[in-house]
Amino acid sequence: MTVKICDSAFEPFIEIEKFQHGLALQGKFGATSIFIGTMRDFNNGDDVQAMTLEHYDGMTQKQLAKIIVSAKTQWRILDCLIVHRVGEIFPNEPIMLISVWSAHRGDAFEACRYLMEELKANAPFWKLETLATNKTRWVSNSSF
Amino acid sequence: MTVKICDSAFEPFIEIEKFQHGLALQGKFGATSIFIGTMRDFNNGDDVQAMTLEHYDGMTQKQLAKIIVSAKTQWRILDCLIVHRVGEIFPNEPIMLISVWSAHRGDAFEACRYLMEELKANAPFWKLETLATNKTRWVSNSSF
Amino acid sequence: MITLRYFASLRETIGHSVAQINIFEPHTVLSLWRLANPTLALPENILTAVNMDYVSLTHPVKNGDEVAFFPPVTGG
Amino acid sequence: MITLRYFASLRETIGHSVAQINIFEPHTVLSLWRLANPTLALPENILTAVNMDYVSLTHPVKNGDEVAFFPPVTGG
Repeated sequence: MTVKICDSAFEPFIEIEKFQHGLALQGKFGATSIFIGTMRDFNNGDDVQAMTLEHYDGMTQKQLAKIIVSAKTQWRILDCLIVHRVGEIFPNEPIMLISVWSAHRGDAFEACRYLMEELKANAPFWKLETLATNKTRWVSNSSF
Repeated sequence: MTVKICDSAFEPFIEIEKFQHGLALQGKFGATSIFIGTMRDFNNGDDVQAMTLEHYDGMTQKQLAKIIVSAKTQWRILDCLIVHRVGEIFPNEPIMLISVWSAHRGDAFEACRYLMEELKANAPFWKLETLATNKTRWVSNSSF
Repeated sequence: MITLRYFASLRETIGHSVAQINIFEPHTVLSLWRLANPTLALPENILTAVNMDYVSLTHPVKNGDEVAFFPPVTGG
Repeated sequence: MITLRYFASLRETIGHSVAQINIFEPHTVLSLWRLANPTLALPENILTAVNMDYVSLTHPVKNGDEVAFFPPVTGG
Protein backbone atom coordinates (compact mmCIF):
# COMPACT_ATOMS: atom_id res chain seq x y z
CA MET A 1 0.00 0.00 0.00
CA THR A 2 1.82 3.10 -1.25
CA VAL A 3 0.97 6.80 -1.29
CA LYS A 4 3.11 9.22 -3.31
CA ILE A 5 2.82 13.00 -3.43
CA CYS A 6 4.50 14.46 -6.56
CA ASP A 7 5.37 18.11 -7.09
CA SER A 8 6.05 17.64 -10.81
CA ALA A 9 4.37 15.87 -13.71
CA PHE A 10 4.04 12.09 -13.51
CA GLU A 11 3.17 9.41 -16.07
CA PRO A 12 0.28 7.41 -14.61
CA PHE A 13 0.74 4.30 -16.74
CA ILE A 14 4.46 4.12 -16.04
CA GLU A 15 3.80 4.54 -12.29
CA ILE A 16 1.22 1.75 -12.30
CA GLU A 17 3.26 -0.61 -14.45
CA LYS A 18 6.41 -0.13 -12.35
CA PHE A 19 4.47 -0.67 -9.15
CA GLN A 20 2.70 -3.72 -10.52
CA HIS A 21 6.00 -5.17 -11.70
CA GLY A 22 7.28 -4.97 -8.12
CA LEU A 23 4.26 -6.67 -6.56
CA ALA A 24 5.09 -9.84 -4.66
CA LEU A 25 1.72 -11.25 -5.67
CA GLN A 26 2.37 -12.12 -9.32
CA GLY A 27 -0.29 -14.58 -10.49
CA LYS A 28 -2.55 -13.79 -7.51
CA PHE A 29 -4.36 -10.68 -8.76
CA GLY A 30 -7.12 -11.20 -11.29
CA ALA A 31 -8.55 -7.69 -11.14
CA THR A 32 -7.03 -4.23 -11.31
CA SER A 33 -9.28 -1.19 -11.01
CA ILE A 34 -7.72 2.15 -11.82
CA PHE A 35 -8.96 5.72 -11.66
CA ILE A 36 -7.02 8.61 -13.17
CA GLY A 37 -8.02 12.23 -12.68
CA THR A 38 -6.82 14.54 -15.44
CA MET A 39 -6.95 18.33 -15.57
CA ARG A 40 -9.65 19.63 -17.89
CA ASP A 41 -9.39 22.91 -19.79
CA PHE A 42 -12.86 23.94 -18.58
CA ASN A 43 -14.75 24.02 -15.28
CA ASN A 44 -18.13 25.44 -14.34
CA GLY A 45 -18.53 26.86 -17.85
CA ASP A 46 -15.20 28.73 -17.88
CA ASP A 47 -12.01 28.05 -19.81
CA VAL A 48 -9.15 27.24 -17.45
CA GLN A 49 -5.49 27.69 -18.37
CA ALA A 50 -3.76 26.38 -15.23
CA MET A 51 -4.37 25.19 -11.69
CA THR A 52 -2.33 25.22 -8.50
CA LEU A 53 -2.93 22.35 -6.11
CA GLU A 54 -2.19 23.23 -2.50
CA HIS A 55 -2.14 20.56 0.18
CA TYR A 56 -1.48 20.10 3.89
CA ASP A 57 1.74 18.15 3.83
CA GLY A 58 1.66 15.46 6.50
CA MET A 59 -2.10 15.51 6.98
CA THR A 60 -2.55 14.36 3.37
CA GLN A 61 -0.44 11.29 4.02
CA LYS A 62 -2.12 10.65 7.38
CA GLN A 63 -5.63 10.89 5.93
CA LEU A 64 -4.83 8.74 2.88
CA ALA A 65 -3.31 6.08 5.14
CA LYS A 66 -6.52 6.06 7.22
CA ILE A 67 -8.65 5.76 4.09
CA ILE A 68 -6.61 2.80 2.88
CA VAL A 69 -6.87 1.05 6.26
CA SER A 70 -10.62 1.58 6.16
CA ALA A 71 -10.85 0.15 2.63
CA LYS A 72 -8.84 -2.91 3.69
CA THR A 73 -11.37 -3.68 6.41
CA GLN A 74 -14.18 -3.64 3.83
CA TRP A 75 -12.71 -5.39 0.77
CA ARG A 76 -10.05 -8.00 0.00
CA ILE A 77 -7.29 -5.86 -1.45
CA LEU A 78 -3.92 -7.32 -2.40
CA ASP A 79 -2.28 -3.92 -2.87
CA CYS A 80 -3.02 -0.34 -3.81
CA LEU A 81 -1.18 2.69 -5.14
CA ILE A 82 -2.23 6.33 -4.80
CA VAL A 83 -0.26 9.07 -6.54
CA HIS A 84 -1.35 12.71 -6.18
CA ARG A 85 0.16 15.73 -7.85
CA VAL A 86 0.61 19.08 -6.07
CA GLY A 87 1.78 22.45 -7.35
CA GLU A 88 1.13 24.02 -10.76
CA ILE A 89 -0.75 21.82 -13.23
CA PHE A 90 -1.79 22.45 -16.83
CA PRO A 91 -4.72 21.08 -18.84
CA ASN A 92 -4.38 17.47 -19.94
CA GLU A 93 -1.87 16.68 -17.18
CA PRO A 94 -2.71 13.88 -14.73
CA ILE A 95 -3.74 15.10 -11.26
CA MET A 96 -3.95 11.80 -9.44
CA LEU A 97 -4.30 8.07 -9.79
CA ILE A 98 -5.69 5.27 -7.64
CA SER A 99 -4.97 1.66 -8.55
CA VAL A 100 -6.28 -1.35 -6.62
CA TRP A 101 -5.22 -4.95 -7.14
CA SER A 102 -7.34 -7.86 -5.93
CA ALA A 103 -8.23 -11.44 -6.81
CA HIS A 104 -11.78 -10.61 -7.90
CA ARG A 105 -13.35 -7.69 -9.72
CA GLY A 106 -15.97 -6.72 -7.13
CA ASP A 107 -13.35 -5.93 -4.52
CA ALA A 108 -11.19 -3.99 -6.98
CA PHE A 109 -14.03 -1.88 -8.40
CA GLU A 110 -15.65 -1.07 -5.08
CA ALA A 111 -12.45 -0.31 -3.18
CA CYS A 112 -11.19 1.96 -5.97
CA ARG A 113 -14.45 3.92 -6.00
CA TYR A 114 -14.46 4.14 -2.22
CA LEU A 115 -10.86 5.38 -2.08
CA MET A 116 -11.66 8.06 -4.66
CA GLU A 117 -14.78 9.32 -2.88
CA GLU A 118 -12.98 9.37 0.48
CA LEU A 119 -9.99 11.14 -1.03
CA LYS A 120 -12.28 13.83 -2.51
CA ALA A 121 -14.07 14.25 0.82
CA ASN A 122 -11.19 14.03 3.29
CA ALA A 123 -7.74 14.53 1.80
CA PRO A 124 -6.61 18.14 2.36
CA PHE A 125 -6.08 19.36 -1.21
CA TRP A 126 -7.33 22.67 -2.61
CA LYS A 127 -7.53 23.78 -6.23
CA LEU A 128 -6.78 27.33 -7.30
CA GLU A 129 -7.76 27.81 -10.96
CA THR A 130 -6.33 30.38 -13.32
CA LEU A 131 -9.01 31.11 -15.91
CA ALA A 132 -8.33 31.99 -19.56
CA THR A 133 -9.05 35.59 -18.53
CA ASN A 134 -6.10 35.39 -16.05
CA LYS A 135 -8.51 35.69 -13.12
CA THR A 136 -7.88 33.19 -10.34
CA ARG A 137 -10.47 31.44 -8.16
CA TRP A 138 -10.55 28.73 -5.54
CA VAL A 139 -12.61 25.76 -6.64
CA SER A 140 -15.46 24.99 -4.28
CA ASN A 141 -16.31 21.38 -3.63
CA SER A 142 -19.72 21.65 -5.20
CA SER A 143 -18.27 22.07 -8.69
CA PHE A 144 -17.55 18.34 -9.02
CA MET B 1 -15.36 3.71 -29.16
CA THR B 2 -13.02 0.87 -30.07
CA VAL B 3 -13.13 -2.90 -29.55
CA LYS B 4 -10.04 -5.00 -30.25
CA ILE B 5 -9.74 -8.79 -30.12
CA CYS B 6 -6.09 -9.93 -29.78
CA ASP B 7 -4.82 -13.45 -30.38
CA SER B 8 -1.45 -12.74 -28.77
CA ALA B 9 -0.20 -10.99 -25.63
CA PHE B 10 -0.92 -7.27 -25.27
CA GLU B 11 0.42 -4.57 -22.97
CA PRO B 12 -2.60 -2.91 -21.34
CA PHE B 13 -0.89 0.33 -20.34
CA ILE B 14 0.64 0.82 -23.78
CA GLU B 15 -2.74 0.16 -25.41
CA ILE B 16 -4.47 2.68 -23.18
CA GLU B 17 -1.78 5.33 -23.49
CA LYS B 18 -1.65 5.06 -27.30
CA PHE B 19 -5.43 5.24 -27.53
CA GLN B 20 -5.59 8.19 -25.14
CA HIS B 21 -2.89 10.01 -27.07
CA GLY B 22 -5.05 9.75 -30.19
CA LEU B 23 -8.22 11.08 -28.55
CA ALA B 24 -9.61 14.21 -30.18
CA LEU B 25 -10.84 15.37 -26.78
CA GLN B 26 -7.58 16.45 -25.14
CA GLY B 27 -8.37 18.72 -22.19
CA LYS B 28 -12.00 17.56 -22.09
CA PHE B 29 -11.70 14.38 -20.05
CA GLY B 30 -11.27 14.73 -16.31
CA ALA B 31 -11.88 11.11 -15.41
CA THR B 32 -10.56 7.81 -16.71
CA SER B 33 -11.80 4.57 -15.20
CA ILE B 34 -9.92 1.42 -16.17
CA PHE B 35 -10.43 -2.23 -15.42
CA ILE B 36 -7.83 -4.86 -16.27
CA GLY B 37 -8.45 -8.58 -15.93
CA THR B 38 -5.29 -10.63 -15.43
CA MET B 39 -4.92 -14.40 -15.44
CA ARG B 40 -4.44 -15.85 -11.96
CA ASP B 41 -2.45 -18.99 -11.22
CA PHE B 42 -5.32 -20.38 -9.14
CA ASN B 43 -9.07 -20.78 -9.50
CA ASN B 44 -11.64 -22.54 -7.35
CA GLY B 45 -8.89 -23.82 -5.09
CA ASP B 46 -6.78 -25.39 -7.85
CA ASP B 47 -3.45 -24.33 -9.33
CA VAL B 48 -3.81 -23.36 -12.97
CA GLN B 49 -0.93 -23.45 -15.45
CA ALA B 50 -2.63 -22.14 -18.61
CA MET B 51 -5.97 -21.18 -20.10
CA THR B 52 -7.39 -21.18 -23.60
CA LEU B 53 -9.97 -18.50 -24.34
CA GLU B 54 -12.40 -19.47 -27.09
CA HIS B 55 -14.82 -16.95 -28.54
CA TYR B 56 -17.50 -16.61 -31.19
CA ASP B 57 -15.80 -14.36 -33.68
CA GLY B 58 -18.27 -11.83 -35.03
CA MET B 59 -20.80 -12.25 -32.24
CA THR B 60 -18.22 -10.98 -29.76
CA GLN B 61 -17.83 -7.75 -31.69
CA LYS B 62 -21.60 -7.42 -32.22
CA GLN B 63 -22.39 -7.94 -28.53
CA LEU B 64 -19.65 -5.57 -27.33
CA ALA B 65 -20.87 -2.89 -29.75
CA LYS B 66 -24.41 -3.27 -28.33
CA ILE B 67 -23.12 -3.02 -24.76
CA ILE B 68 -21.23 0.18 -25.58
CA VAL B 69 -24.30 1.73 -27.23
CA SER B 70 -26.31 0.85 -24.13
CA ALA B 71 -23.68 2.44 -21.84
CA LYS B 72 -23.69 5.61 -23.95
CA THR B 73 -27.43 6.01 -23.42
CA GLN B 74 -26.93 5.83 -19.64
CA TRP B 75 -23.75 7.85 -18.99
CA ARG B 76 -21.86 10.73 -20.59
CA ILE B 77 -18.89 8.93 -22.10
CA LEU B 78 -16.34 10.74 -24.24
CA ASP B 79 -14.69 7.55 -25.47
CA CYS B 80 -14.00 3.97 -24.51
CA LEU B 81 -11.60 1.18 -25.38
CA ILE B 82 -12.13 -2.55 -24.90
CA VAL B 83 -9.32 -5.01 -25.63
CA HIS B 84 -9.89 -8.74 -25.13
CA ARG B 85 -7.40 -11.53 -25.56
CA VAL B 86 -8.29 -14.90 -27.09
CA GLY B 87 -6.24 -18.10 -27.50
CA GLU B 88 -3.71 -19.54 -25.08
CA ILE B 89 -2.95 -17.42 -22.01
CA PHE B 90 -0.55 -17.96 -19.10
CA PRO B 91 -0.71 -16.78 -15.49
CA ASN B 92 0.03 -13.10 -14.97
CA GLU B 93 -0.85 -12.20 -18.57
CA PRO B 94 -3.60 -9.64 -19.16
CA ILE B 95 -6.90 -11.11 -20.38
CA MET B 96 -8.81 -7.93 -21.08
CA LEU B 97 -9.09 -4.24 -20.40
CA ILE B 98 -11.88 -1.69 -20.38
CA SER B 99 -11.07 2.02 -20.28
CA VAL B 100 -13.67 4.79 -20.17
CA TRP B 101 -12.98 8.51 -20.54
CA SER B 102 -15.47 11.15 -19.39
CA ALA B 103 -15.60 14.66 -17.99
CA HIS B 104 -16.67 13.55 -14.50
CA ARG B 105 -15.80 10.59 -12.33
CA GLY B 106 -19.31 9.26 -11.71
CA ASP B 107 -19.87 8.60 -15.41
CA ALA B 108 -16.44 6.98 -15.84
CA PHE B 109 -16.70 4.69 -12.80
CA GLU B 110 -20.26 3.57 -13.43
CA ALA B 111 -19.92 3.03 -17.18
CA CYS B 112 -16.71 1.02 -16.70
CA ARG B 113 -18.35 -1.24 -14.13
CA TYR B 114 -21.44 -1.64 -16.31
CA LEU B 115 -19.36 -2.54 -19.37
CA MET B 116 -17.47 -5.15 -17.37
CA GLU B 117 -20.59 -6.79 -15.92
CA GLU B 118 -22.30 -6.84 -19.32
CA LEU B 119 -19.19 -8.25 -20.96
CA LYS B 120 -19.03 -11.06 -18.38
CA ALA B 121 -22.73 -11.82 -18.87
CA ASN B 122 -23.12 -11.44 -22.64
CA ALA B 123 -19.88 -11.55 -24.61
CA PRO B 124 -19.36 -15.06 -26.02
CA PHE B 125 -16.04 -16.06 -24.46
CA TRP B 126 -15.30 -19.39 -22.79
CA LYS B 127 -12.36 -20.32 -20.61
CA LEU B 128 -10.73 -23.74 -20.76
CA GLU B 129 -8.27 -24.13 -17.88
CA THR B 130 -5.28 -26.45 -17.81
CA LEU B 131 -4.62 -27.28 -14.16
CA ALA B 132 -1.19 -27.91 -12.66
CA THR B 133 -2.12 -31.63 -12.82
CA ASN B 134 -2.46 -31.28 -16.64
CA LYS B 135 -6.20 -31.93 -16.39
CA THR B 136 -8.34 -29.51 -18.38
CA ARG B 137 -11.75 -28.13 -17.45
CA TRP B 138 -14.20 -25.58 -18.79
CA VAL B 139 -14.74 -22.74 -16.32
CA SER B 140 -18.36 -22.32 -15.31
CA ASN B 141 -19.68 -18.84 -14.85
CA SER B 142 -20.37 -19.32 -11.19
CA SER B 143 -16.67 -19.47 -10.34
CA PHE B 144 -16.29 -15.67 -10.62
CA MET C 1 -29.33 -23.62 -45.78
CA ILE C 2 -28.75 -22.91 -42.10
CA THR C 3 -25.31 -22.87 -40.50
CA LEU C 4 -25.15 -24.33 -36.99
CA ARG C 5 -22.28 -23.45 -34.68
CA TYR C 6 -21.30 -25.12 -31.42
CA PHE C 7 -18.86 -23.67 -28.90
CA ALA C 8 -16.73 -24.67 -25.92
CA SER C 9 -17.79 -27.82 -24.01
CA LEU C 10 -20.82 -28.24 -26.28
CA ARG C 11 -18.54 -28.27 -29.34
CA GLU C 12 -16.56 -31.07 -27.68
CA THR C 13 -19.75 -33.02 -26.90
CA ILE C 14 -21.05 -32.66 -30.45
CA GLY C 15 -17.64 -33.43 -31.94
CA HIS C 16 -17.60 -30.59 -34.49
CA SER C 17 -17.95 -26.82 -34.47
CA VAL C 18 -19.93 -26.16 -37.66
CA ALA C 19 -22.71 -27.99 -39.48
CA GLN C 20 -25.00 -27.00 -42.31
CA ILE C 21 -28.56 -28.12 -42.85
CA ASN C 22 -31.39 -27.28 -45.28
CA ILE C 23 -34.89 -26.90 -43.88
CA PHE C 24 -38.08 -27.35 -45.91
CA GLU C 25 -40.60 -26.62 -43.16
CA PRO C 26 -40.93 -23.94 -40.48
CA HIS C 27 -38.53 -24.51 -37.60
CA THR C 28 -37.60 -23.00 -34.26
CA VAL C 29 -34.17 -23.06 -32.65
CA LEU C 30 -35.25 -26.08 -30.58
CA SER C 31 -36.72 -28.07 -33.47
CA LEU C 32 -33.61 -27.29 -35.51
CA TRP C 33 -31.48 -28.79 -32.72
CA ARG C 34 -33.61 -31.95 -32.82
CA LEU C 35 -33.31 -32.14 -36.58
CA ALA C 36 -29.52 -31.75 -36.44
CA ASN C 37 -28.92 -33.88 -33.33
CA PRO C 38 -31.69 -36.49 -33.23
CA THR C 39 -29.97 -38.71 -30.67
CA LEU C 40 -28.87 -35.96 -28.25
CA ALA C 41 -31.19 -34.03 -25.95
CA LEU C 42 -30.35 -30.32 -25.75
CA PRO C 43 -28.29 -29.95 -22.56
CA GLU C 44 -29.69 -27.71 -19.82
CA ASN C 45 -28.55 -24.10 -19.52
CA ILE C 46 -27.47 -23.93 -23.15
CA LEU C 47 -27.63 -20.44 -24.69
CA THR C 48 -28.74 -19.89 -28.26
CA ALA C 49 -28.11 -17.13 -30.79
CA VAL C 50 -29.51 -16.48 -34.24
CA ASN C 51 -27.37 -14.27 -36.44
CA MET C 52 -25.24 -13.40 -33.41
CA ASP C 53 -28.11 -12.14 -31.23
CA TYR C 54 -29.33 -14.05 -28.18
CA VAL C 55 -32.73 -15.65 -28.73
CA SER C 56 -35.00 -18.10 -26.89
CA LEU C 57 -35.52 -21.71 -27.98
CA THR C 58 -38.86 -20.84 -29.57
CA HIS C 59 -37.31 -18.28 -31.92
CA PRO C 60 -38.04 -19.14 -35.60
CA VAL C 61 -35.17 -19.92 -37.95
CA LYS C 62 -34.99 -19.80 -41.74
CA ASN C 63 -32.52 -20.81 -44.43
CA GLY C 64 -29.64 -18.31 -44.48
CA ASP C 65 -29.56 -17.97 -40.70
CA GLU C 66 -26.55 -18.74 -38.53
CA VAL C 67 -27.73 -20.53 -35.39
CA ALA C 68 -25.33 -21.00 -32.48
CA PHE C 69 -25.51 -23.18 -29.36
CA PHE C 70 -23.17 -22.69 -26.43
CA PRO C 71 -22.77 -22.98 -22.65
CA PRO C 72 -22.89 -19.91 -20.38
CA VAL C 73 -20.10 -17.45 -21.17
CA THR C 74 -17.11 -16.90 -18.88
CA GLY C 75 -14.96 -14.16 -20.46
CA GLY C 76 -13.27 -11.19 -18.87
CA MET D 1 3.00 26.67 22.28
CA ILE D 2 0.40 25.84 19.66
CA THR D 3 1.07 26.03 15.92
CA LEU D 4 -1.83 27.36 13.87
CA ARG D 5 -1.99 26.63 10.13
CA TYR D 6 -4.24 28.21 7.53
CA PHE D 7 -4.79 26.87 4.02
CA ALA D 8 -6.09 27.93 0.61
CA SER D 9 -8.56 30.85 0.53
CA LEU D 10 -8.46 31.11 4.33
CA ARG D 11 -4.67 31.50 4.22
CA GLU D 12 -5.17 34.39 1.79
CA THR D 13 -7.79 36.00 4.04
CA ILE D 14 -5.60 35.70 7.12
CA GLY D 15 -2.50 36.85 5.24
CA HIS D 16 -0.16 34.14 6.54
CA SER D 17 -0.01 30.36 6.62
CA VAL D 18 1.51 29.69 10.06
CA ALA D 19 1.24 31.33 13.47
CA GLN D 20 2.34 30.27 16.92
CA ILE D 21 0.65 31.07 20.18
CA ASN D 22 1.08 30.08 23.83
CA ILE D 23 -1.99 29.30 25.89
CA PHE D 24 -2.21 29.54 29.66
CA GLU D 25 -5.82 28.47 30.11
CA PRO D 26 -7.96 25.63 28.71
CA HIS D 27 -9.00 26.30 25.12
CA THR D 28 -11.05 24.72 22.35
CA VAL D 29 -10.40 25.03 18.63
CA LEU D 30 -12.99 27.83 18.47
CA SER D 31 -11.65 29.82 21.43
CA LEU D 32 -8.15 29.41 20.02
CA TRP D 33 -9.33 30.97 16.75
CA ARG D 34 -10.77 33.93 18.70
CA LEU D 35 -7.55 34.32 20.63
CA ALA D 36 -5.46 34.28 17.44
CA ASN D 37 -7.85 36.29 15.24
CA PRO D 38 -9.75 38.64 17.59
CA THR D 39 -11.08 40.88 14.81
CA LEU D 40 -12.16 38.12 12.38
CA ALA D 41 -15.20 35.88 12.88
CA LEU D 42 -14.52 32.26 11.89
CA PRO D 43 -15.94 31.93 8.36
CA GLU D 44 -18.76 29.46 7.82
CA ASN D 45 -18.02 25.95 6.55
CA ILE D 46 -14.42 26.04 7.74
CA LEU D 47 -12.92 22.65 8.59
CA THR D 48 -10.59 22.16 11.53
CA ALA D 49 -7.92 19.60 12.35
CA VAL D 50 -5.84 18.98 15.45
CA ASN D 51 -2.61 17.08 14.86
CA MET D 52 -3.79 16.28 11.32
CA ASP D 53 -7.08 14.67 12.36
CA TYR D 54 -10.44 16.30 11.68
CA VAL D 55 -12.09 17.62 14.86
CA SER D 56 -15.11 19.74 15.76
CA LEU D 57 -14.86 23.34 17.00
CA THR D 58 -15.40 22.25 20.59
CA HIS D 59 -12.36 19.95 20.55
CA PRO D 60 -9.86 20.91 23.32
CA VAL D 61 -6.37 22.08 22.37
CA LYS D 62 -3.16 22.15 24.40
CA ASN D 63 0.37 23.47 24.00
CA GLY D 64 2.27 21.28 21.54
CA ASP D 65 -0.74 20.78 19.26
CA GLU D 66 -0.86 21.71 15.60
CA VAL D 67 -4.25 23.25 14.85
CA ALA D 68 -5.31 23.79 11.24
CA PHE D 69 -8.16 25.79 9.69
CA PHE D 70 -9.17 25.38 6.06
CA PRO D 71 -12.05 25.54 3.58
CA PRO D 72 -13.69 22.36 2.20
CA VAL D 73 -11.23 20.22 0.28
CA THR D 74 -11.34 19.84 -3.51
CA GLY D 75 -8.57 17.43 -4.48
CA GLY D 76 -8.60 14.55 -6.89
